Amino acid sequence: MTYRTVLTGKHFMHGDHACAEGAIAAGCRFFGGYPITPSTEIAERLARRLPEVGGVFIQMEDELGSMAAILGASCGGKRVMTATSGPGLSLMMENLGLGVMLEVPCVVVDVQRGSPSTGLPTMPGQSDVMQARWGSHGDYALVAYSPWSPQEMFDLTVLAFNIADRYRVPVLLMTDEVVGHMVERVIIPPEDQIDHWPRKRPTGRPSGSGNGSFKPFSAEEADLVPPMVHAGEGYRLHFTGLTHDERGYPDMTAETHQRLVTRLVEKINRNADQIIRIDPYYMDDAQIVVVAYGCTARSARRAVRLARERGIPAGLLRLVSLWPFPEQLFNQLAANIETFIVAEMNLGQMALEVERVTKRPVKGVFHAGGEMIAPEPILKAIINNE
Amino acid sequence: MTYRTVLTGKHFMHGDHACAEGAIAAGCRFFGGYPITPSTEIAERLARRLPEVGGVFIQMEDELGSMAAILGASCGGKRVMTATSGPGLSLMMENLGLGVMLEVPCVVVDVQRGSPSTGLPTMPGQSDVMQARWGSHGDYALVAYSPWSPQEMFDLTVLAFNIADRYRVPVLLMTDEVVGHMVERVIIPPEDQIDHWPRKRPTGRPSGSGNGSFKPFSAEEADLVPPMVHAGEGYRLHFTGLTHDERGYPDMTAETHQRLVTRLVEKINRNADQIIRIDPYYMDDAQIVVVAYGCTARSARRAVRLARERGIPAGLLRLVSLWPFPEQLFNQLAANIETFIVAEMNLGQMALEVERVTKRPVKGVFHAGGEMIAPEPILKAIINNE
Amino acid sequence: MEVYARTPLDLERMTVPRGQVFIILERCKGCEICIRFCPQEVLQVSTGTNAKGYHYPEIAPGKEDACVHCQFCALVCPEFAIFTLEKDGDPA
Amino acid sequence: MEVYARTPLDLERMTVPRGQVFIILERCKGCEICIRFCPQEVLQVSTGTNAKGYHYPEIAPGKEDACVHCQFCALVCPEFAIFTLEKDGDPA
Amino acid sequence: MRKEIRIAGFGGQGVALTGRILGKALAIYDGLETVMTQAYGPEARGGASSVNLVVSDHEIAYPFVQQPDILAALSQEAYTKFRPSVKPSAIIIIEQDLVTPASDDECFAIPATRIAEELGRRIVTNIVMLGFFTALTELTTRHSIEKAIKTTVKEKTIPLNLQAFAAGYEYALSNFQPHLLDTREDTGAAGAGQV
Amino acid sequence: MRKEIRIAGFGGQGVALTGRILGKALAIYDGLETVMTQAYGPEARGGASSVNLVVSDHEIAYPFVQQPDILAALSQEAYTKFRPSVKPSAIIIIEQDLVTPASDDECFAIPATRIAEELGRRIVTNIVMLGFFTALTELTTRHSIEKAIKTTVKEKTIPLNLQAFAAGYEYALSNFQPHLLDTREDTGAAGAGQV
Amino acid sequence: MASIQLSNQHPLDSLIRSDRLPHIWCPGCGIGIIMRCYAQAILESGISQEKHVVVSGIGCSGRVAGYMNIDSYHTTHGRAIPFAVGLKLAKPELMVTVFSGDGDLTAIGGNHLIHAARRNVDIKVVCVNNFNYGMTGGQVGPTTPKGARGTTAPYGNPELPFNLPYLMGAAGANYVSRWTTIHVRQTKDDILHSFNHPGFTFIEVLAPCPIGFGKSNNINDGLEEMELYRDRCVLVSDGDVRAEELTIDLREERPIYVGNFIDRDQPPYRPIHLENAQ
Amino acid sequence: MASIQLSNQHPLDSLIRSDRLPHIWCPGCGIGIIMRCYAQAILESGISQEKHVVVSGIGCSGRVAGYMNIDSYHTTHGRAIPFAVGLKLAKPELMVTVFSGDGDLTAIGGNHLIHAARRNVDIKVVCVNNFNYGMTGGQVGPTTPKGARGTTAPYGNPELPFNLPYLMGAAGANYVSRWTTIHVRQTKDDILHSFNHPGFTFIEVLAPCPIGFGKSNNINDGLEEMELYRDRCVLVSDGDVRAEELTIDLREERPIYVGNFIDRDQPPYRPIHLENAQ
Ligand SMILES: Cc1ncc(C[n+]2csc(CCOP(=O)(O)OP(=O)(O)O)c2C)c(N)n1
Ligand SMILES: Cc1ncc(C[n+]2csc(CCOP(=O)(O)OP(=O)(O)O)c2C)c(N)n1
Ligand code: SF4
Ligand code: SF4
Ligand code: SF4
Ligand code: SF4
Ligand code: SF4
Ligand code: SF4
Ligand SMILES: [Mg+2]
Ligand SMILES: [Mg+2]
Repeated sequence: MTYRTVLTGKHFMHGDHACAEGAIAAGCRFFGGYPITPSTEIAERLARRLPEVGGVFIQMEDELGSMAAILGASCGGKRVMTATSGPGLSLMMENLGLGVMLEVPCVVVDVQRGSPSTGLPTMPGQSDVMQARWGSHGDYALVAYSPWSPQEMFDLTVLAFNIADRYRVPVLLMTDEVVGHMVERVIIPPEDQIDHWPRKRPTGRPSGSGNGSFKPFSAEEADLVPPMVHAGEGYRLHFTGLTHDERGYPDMTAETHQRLVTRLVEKINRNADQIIRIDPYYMDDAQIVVVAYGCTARSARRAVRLARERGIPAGLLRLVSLWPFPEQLFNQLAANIETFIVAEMNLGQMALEVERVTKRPVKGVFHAGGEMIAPEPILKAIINNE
Repeated sequence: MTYRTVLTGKHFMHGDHACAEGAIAAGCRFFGGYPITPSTEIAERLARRLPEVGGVFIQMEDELGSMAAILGASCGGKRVMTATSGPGLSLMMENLGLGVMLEVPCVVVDVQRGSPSTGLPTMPGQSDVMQARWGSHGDYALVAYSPWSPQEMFDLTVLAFNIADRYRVPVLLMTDEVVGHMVERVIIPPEDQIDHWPRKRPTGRPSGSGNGSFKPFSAEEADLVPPMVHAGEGYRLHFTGLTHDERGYPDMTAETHQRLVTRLVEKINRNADQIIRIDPYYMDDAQIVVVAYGCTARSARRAVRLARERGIPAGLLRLVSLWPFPEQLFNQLAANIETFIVAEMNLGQMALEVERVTKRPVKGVFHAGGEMIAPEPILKAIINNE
Repeated sequence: MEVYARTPLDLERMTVPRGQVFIILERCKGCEICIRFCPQEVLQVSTGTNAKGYHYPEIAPGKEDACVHCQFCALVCPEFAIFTLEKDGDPA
Repeated sequence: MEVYARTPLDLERMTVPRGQVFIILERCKGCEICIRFCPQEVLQVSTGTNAKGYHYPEIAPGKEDACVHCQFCALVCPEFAIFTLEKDGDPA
Repeated sequence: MRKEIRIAGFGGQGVALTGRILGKALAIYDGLETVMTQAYGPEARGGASSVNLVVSDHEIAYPFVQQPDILAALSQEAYTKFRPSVKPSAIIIIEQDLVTPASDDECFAIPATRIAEELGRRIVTNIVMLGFFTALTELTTRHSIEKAIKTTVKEKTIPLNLQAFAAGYEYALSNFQPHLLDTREDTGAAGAGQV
Repeated sequence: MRKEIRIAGFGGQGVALTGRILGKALAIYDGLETVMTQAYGPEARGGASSVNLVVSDHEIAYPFVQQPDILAALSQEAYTKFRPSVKPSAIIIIEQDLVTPASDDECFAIPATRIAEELGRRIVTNIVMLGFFTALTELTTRHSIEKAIKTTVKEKTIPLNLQAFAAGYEYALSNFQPHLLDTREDTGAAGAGQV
Repeated sequence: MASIQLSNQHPLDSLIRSDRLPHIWCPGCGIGIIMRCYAQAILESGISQEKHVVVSGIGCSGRVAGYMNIDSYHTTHGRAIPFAVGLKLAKPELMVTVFSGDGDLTAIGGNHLIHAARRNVDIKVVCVNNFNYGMTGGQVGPTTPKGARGTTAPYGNPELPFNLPYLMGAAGANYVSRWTTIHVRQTKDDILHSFNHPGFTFIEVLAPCPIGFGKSNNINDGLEEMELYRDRCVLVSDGDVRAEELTIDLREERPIYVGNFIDRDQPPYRPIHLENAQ
Repeated sequence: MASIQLSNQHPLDSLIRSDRLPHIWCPGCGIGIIMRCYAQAILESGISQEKHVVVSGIGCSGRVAGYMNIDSYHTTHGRAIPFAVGLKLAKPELMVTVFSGDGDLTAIGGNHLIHAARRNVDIKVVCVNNFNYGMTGGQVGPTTPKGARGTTAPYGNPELPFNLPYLMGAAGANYVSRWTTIHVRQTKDDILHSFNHPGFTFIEVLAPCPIGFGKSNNINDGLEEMELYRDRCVLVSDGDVRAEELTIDLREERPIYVGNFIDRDQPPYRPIHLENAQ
């Protein structure tokens, strides 16, 4: 029996499964994970699928091990993924930072549930979005996307792999229990229509001598991304989580640290245009802008449509990417738009960013989690702020 | 031989040791930790001192265990502490969230070093301050102080214990390698002059029947803090990291979740006035406000003084507490002051908060870490922004 | 080595007490463990169900006095749903 | 059981080779392990120091031809600082 | 058009599979917007099982069922629990031998388990129910469901499942007036999903 | 007044203890602002050891030594490494038998190790040095240092330490002109710590 | 002649939070049986109910903390042991029992488990081994036999399981035994015994998880697994089984050894206190 | 007549990053000796230097990754093993060695250690056991003998240490031995042997840390600890030592048993691949 890699066609598919299929289609061939509701179905699907396509599925002993294992596998040249929820993401934070520091491409899925702590394991939340940005110690930058449907669970997973490889950075897929557990139509394109942006790889042959003659962390000015070398290719690379120079050697000076950390952050900021995805809806002439993402954006979209039906000039700016934050866009919007409403299933997290960047108070439609925010409270907020 | 609990008197003392002595003086009688530079001296001092005063010192197998152990010990009625640095703080995040959710008083010291990842283990940084706020999954609020001298390592440690007990919340002491490793004069007051705010405790006798008849999470409206019951007192309490009602029973509903999480956050916000500490310097008539904390505030103070000598109306707002953020204060300041300069040993973290709250762009004097920011660049920023 | 689990009870007949079986109906989840492991085969599956739809145990016909109050049913019930009390009155 | 560590070398005298000792001076940290564990006591602590101030090993007087190229010094040196090469020419 | 459907029973009745087949027919073969959701978690374990579908010819924002237009109850517990939540105009479908409806409740009943047993496999009760449901509601077509069955169940069980589907379908046609859905007016209050 | 002091040698010479005693004398008994810092970490291990003190009658903002006013070098390596960093006007103190200064370098030398050995314990070399330092610089007083010694070292070693201190102190008095610090003009460029 | 009598109270109700019953566990799940043993042991311990504390991690088994009518802490996944260590050392007069699942204690919590055993901290561990992660839906874990199926091992588990008594012995536990849910008297007696055995004690109890492990491995319900235990368990008397043979394979017709495996008298961990400390 | 000759290159320089020498380790530290054994084993392995990869955690011993002139990963504290597991499974043709310290591998990394052993993943672990955390300044750890001192145990360590060979055997390792820095030939041979022994192998090498453990425990320098090994080590031939006796106490006049303790032939972990997978 031969198995299909890309399940081209129309499916009525579970969000978590769509994520798993997106990974397979994107060429993910290593998954290391630890079960946790509501992400477990991703692992379960991959436990069935990866052996079919010659990939490796390993269930690790915990999330610490999962995160470390995918970094190792990525250094071996595979596209890699893990999936978890809030408590597991908290445990991945140290090695997520290692991934940033070593510039190891990987995709980490967080199917968010009601938090903090064990919270509401089977119910939705969106309250890990600031953790996605700040959860590991130190300054760093990474990329986070937030799908709002099973279709996007597929599409953004593919994108996540491409962005991870393109910029040598961990990419988070910040989804939620609603999207993860919902079944909806998912259209999987033919294999040759699935984007595949390969990792930038060194062009020269390894000299074989090692001893610092090769510089695995020397980046081009254009994109600040150094080509990625894998183990076993003869470069005699050294990767360390210590502050390191272009040779990868530890270099314990404030100057090298400043240079390295700045590059790691700038690498994302400078390429933000390529990374950021937004989905505007009735934004052309919007006077009131609703900002939302993930499952909440579904209700927000409905609310905006209803507002328009009532003649209220509302628009929806759906954040398909969360990080890096689209500062420029909000800057521009703030020039003309007075009212920003942020709807999110937390007590106001991305709202802080909107507030900061637009330099005006935002109205929040917040809920701590457990239940998707319905269209009504958002509509009400729109009406009240007209 | 009898040993002294409070080393009343003048000392020429190491910052980390002053923190340890602050803990002993505050009545800390349980320390569970795992060594990590530059916090290790806190553990080492306590390994010597706690056995002298009848306390428990245990070196755990890792930071996950350390954080869990101090929560357990606090539930046994002890004042408890752990100390770490960035990588360890990342590993504590999940159980820090449990501490918030269970409302277990504890003090967590982060002696910050150059980060991210392993970074610069022996050199200073201040780049975990956003992690302190957002590092664990979900919405929550906690308290963080930032000492700038060995004296404050003592004083703020005492305060941290008092605040932790008063509000049943984990308190972070976000210090840095410079302050932790510096030796300076520390004046330890007589034992009876050391504040001790006891935990709020239930007044009624336990009924002994259990079965939800007692409500360990029922909080007074005034401060939103429920009295703390300890194990072994006959209340038959139940503490769970799941969303729970006032009885402590799991209650998996969005309503209970909203109520609980909102109270946990509001508990800190509503009492912010009691918690926040700032140290103004030349602020009365300042036109240019420098915001800084920890070791960087030392240079900032010098810079402000030099600016004043040149007739520039600069002032320093030293953040002695970092979280909760003094929103109100900055709101007020923003009414009159145009220029805010934030100096911090990271790529701009608290600066984001200042920007958000003051609704104006701030000038940053940032450095990724490894070396304390000197007074000059701050002075330069003041001069340039005059 | 000794096979152990097969002889959980002291079945010597001399001073066998008698037991009355009690059930907390709404706790039962119909797992039938008590029924299968009663050494006296006192219990059987009921035809009726409780509010949750579970078939609880009932006394098998002809076994009304067969319970020896060994308590094994109570010990293996995962639901704290069944127990026995020693009956007053004459031993067998 | 057999005490093992005491006899790391095959010291039979018949075909003993001869060794020339080499040192990479600036790597040496003066731990004296090579000196103490040389079975032939070929080495001694120098009076001079390298740039870092460490006393490196030197050939003890009278031991100029005593090295049997057993390489133990090289094996135990933590610094990759000392090694021997087999000398050409006549065995002892 | 936006319709909310809830199918509920107990574990082992194949409720989830029924939802998947129905959803697939609607989403893939009828080209309608369709969302399926389920209750999760240990508290949802106690033997009960249900699926919820929202189907619409417009995009579906809020994906949850709040006031079903159609309730299919395969157990008494399901009926008792969910009956109160439906729209006044809702179609209530029940398993005749497992559910005793309130005396004043107008329900569409089918002895699906018995019919399945007659076909030799009790396990296809759900598919019998689905046939009944399809004919009765005409929410989707026989053709679409049959395609969905063929692409969902294990290959060798396809004939049995098609048979079961047909049995339920025929039962509806011979006992009831089909095409119910369009003849009913939705008079229910708008829930969150209705805005 | 702000003075920067660096004391450097190799591990085992008691450099850190010297810093602690001196710092304590200044901070506690003289009531001056005093900060001591040290280099940390594995890269700082290679046998070298140093302490840095900043002392001032005003509050000390920037705590690091950048251009020492006083350098005490107890090893050749320390001398070589740190000599270039001092102020032009700086006082350079060396261990006579362990350090060979540059030929044109004006240093204050004491055979501290030999003196310590004469007292019977090489281990108090650092305290001999401290006596020398104290007399020579008059940064602090004999009285303050003696108090600091008494409250810092183990009780039974106090007499020996005081003796060692005295020996170094006397050596300075009989060989050099004391009170050096005030007689020197600080002409160094302002480093970061100087602003 | 007596038919069954209805009651609304159970003799052990004072030990459990009866207001929360029925509990969340599936029909035929073995956790409740072990909890009953624990409740009974508390009752018989002669130690006041006030002094008993239970600490659990996350998992179906971890829910035990929520059902015991004593001071109870339901912590995070894998961290029950260090939490309990802190609690016990802070208040040594408490009798601290950790009651949790195989996944919680030996997968994510494995490090704390071996270190608490090494230190010989005086806590009592009851480990419900149902060969899988029940709570999250039947994934394989470190106790799942090689070849057995689970939702993350649809083609059979490629990993070897831990042999827990052997591992605990090697780590340093003072007392180690294994029972099953059919060994209700022995389990209760052993928990009771562990209360009186200072140091780190570890009692593994094999339990059916019909919804997780059972479903994937052709064990139809709790009852069937109970019968399997009855038929296959062999009691070990001291020393007659090699540690290696303790590995369990529920799918094969091999004996399952139960009994007490380690019984040592190492002094329990004591934090250092100097004499005359204040 | 020959005096010592100066050189600026060492025969093994192609195996190490000689541009980074002298390394950061203290005089008399044993890590360099073990690294030399590893370098030599690579040289003799017949496996191309390109295919050898070393993964380290954090600690003095963890710095080895930075000094080997092969592909090398210096990861986070305690996570070298799972990183190596990922790498090995992603690219099975690599020879992946984890070289790290006792603290890194058995304290914070203990869970990964036992699970990788249980799974029998084909990675080679070399554990430098210097009885303490050297890097952070001589704190006690899970290998510090009871009663020994450290900077976090000024009154003596109140904890019992792990007996690592025993623990590794119980966890499932395929091959386990112990040597010391005096056993340079055996260590090299054993590392070499482990390259050819599929599955999880664990070689513990006792090493002096004069600055950490030595200083606190009256062992004046590396040399003295080396002599202690020479005088006290006893080679174990198969089966003549009870697992319990493997516990090390450097302070007491007890034998230190060295040699090979576990030599099994369990098949190594293989992820599932379906036949005909694309
Ligand atoms: C950090 C973290 N990771 C994963 C989970 C998800 N999770 C909850 S319980 C559990 C497994 C429980 O297994 P076990 O301890 O064997 O308990 P059982 O349910 O089988 O009784 C997992 C993986 C979690 N809650 N937290
Ligand atoms: C998460 C984390 N916790 C703690 C540390 C601090 N730390 C660095 S190395 C080390 C111990 C190393 O001990 P070991 O592995 O035995 O290596 P050695 O230095 O003794 O060779 C510790 C605790 C760290 N870097 N990261
Ligand atoms: S007490 Fe014993 S004999 Fe009586 S019903 Fe229960 S199990 Fe049967
Ligand atoms: S053991 Fe308990 S739950 Fe199971 S059938 Fe008997 S009474 Fe009911
Ligand atoms: S090779 Fe052997 S004999 Fe020669 S110097 Fe080295 S240790 Fe001594
Ligand atoms: S073993 Fe190496 S470092 Fe030590 S003294 Fe000899 S050459 Fe120097
Ligand atoms: S899933 Fe398994 S362990 Fe959990 S309650 Fe159900 S049967 Fe018990
Ligand atoms: S501290 Fe110990 S382990 Fe680290 S380099 Fe020094 S001697 Fe070696
Ligand atoms: Mg389990
Ligand atoms: Mg070590």
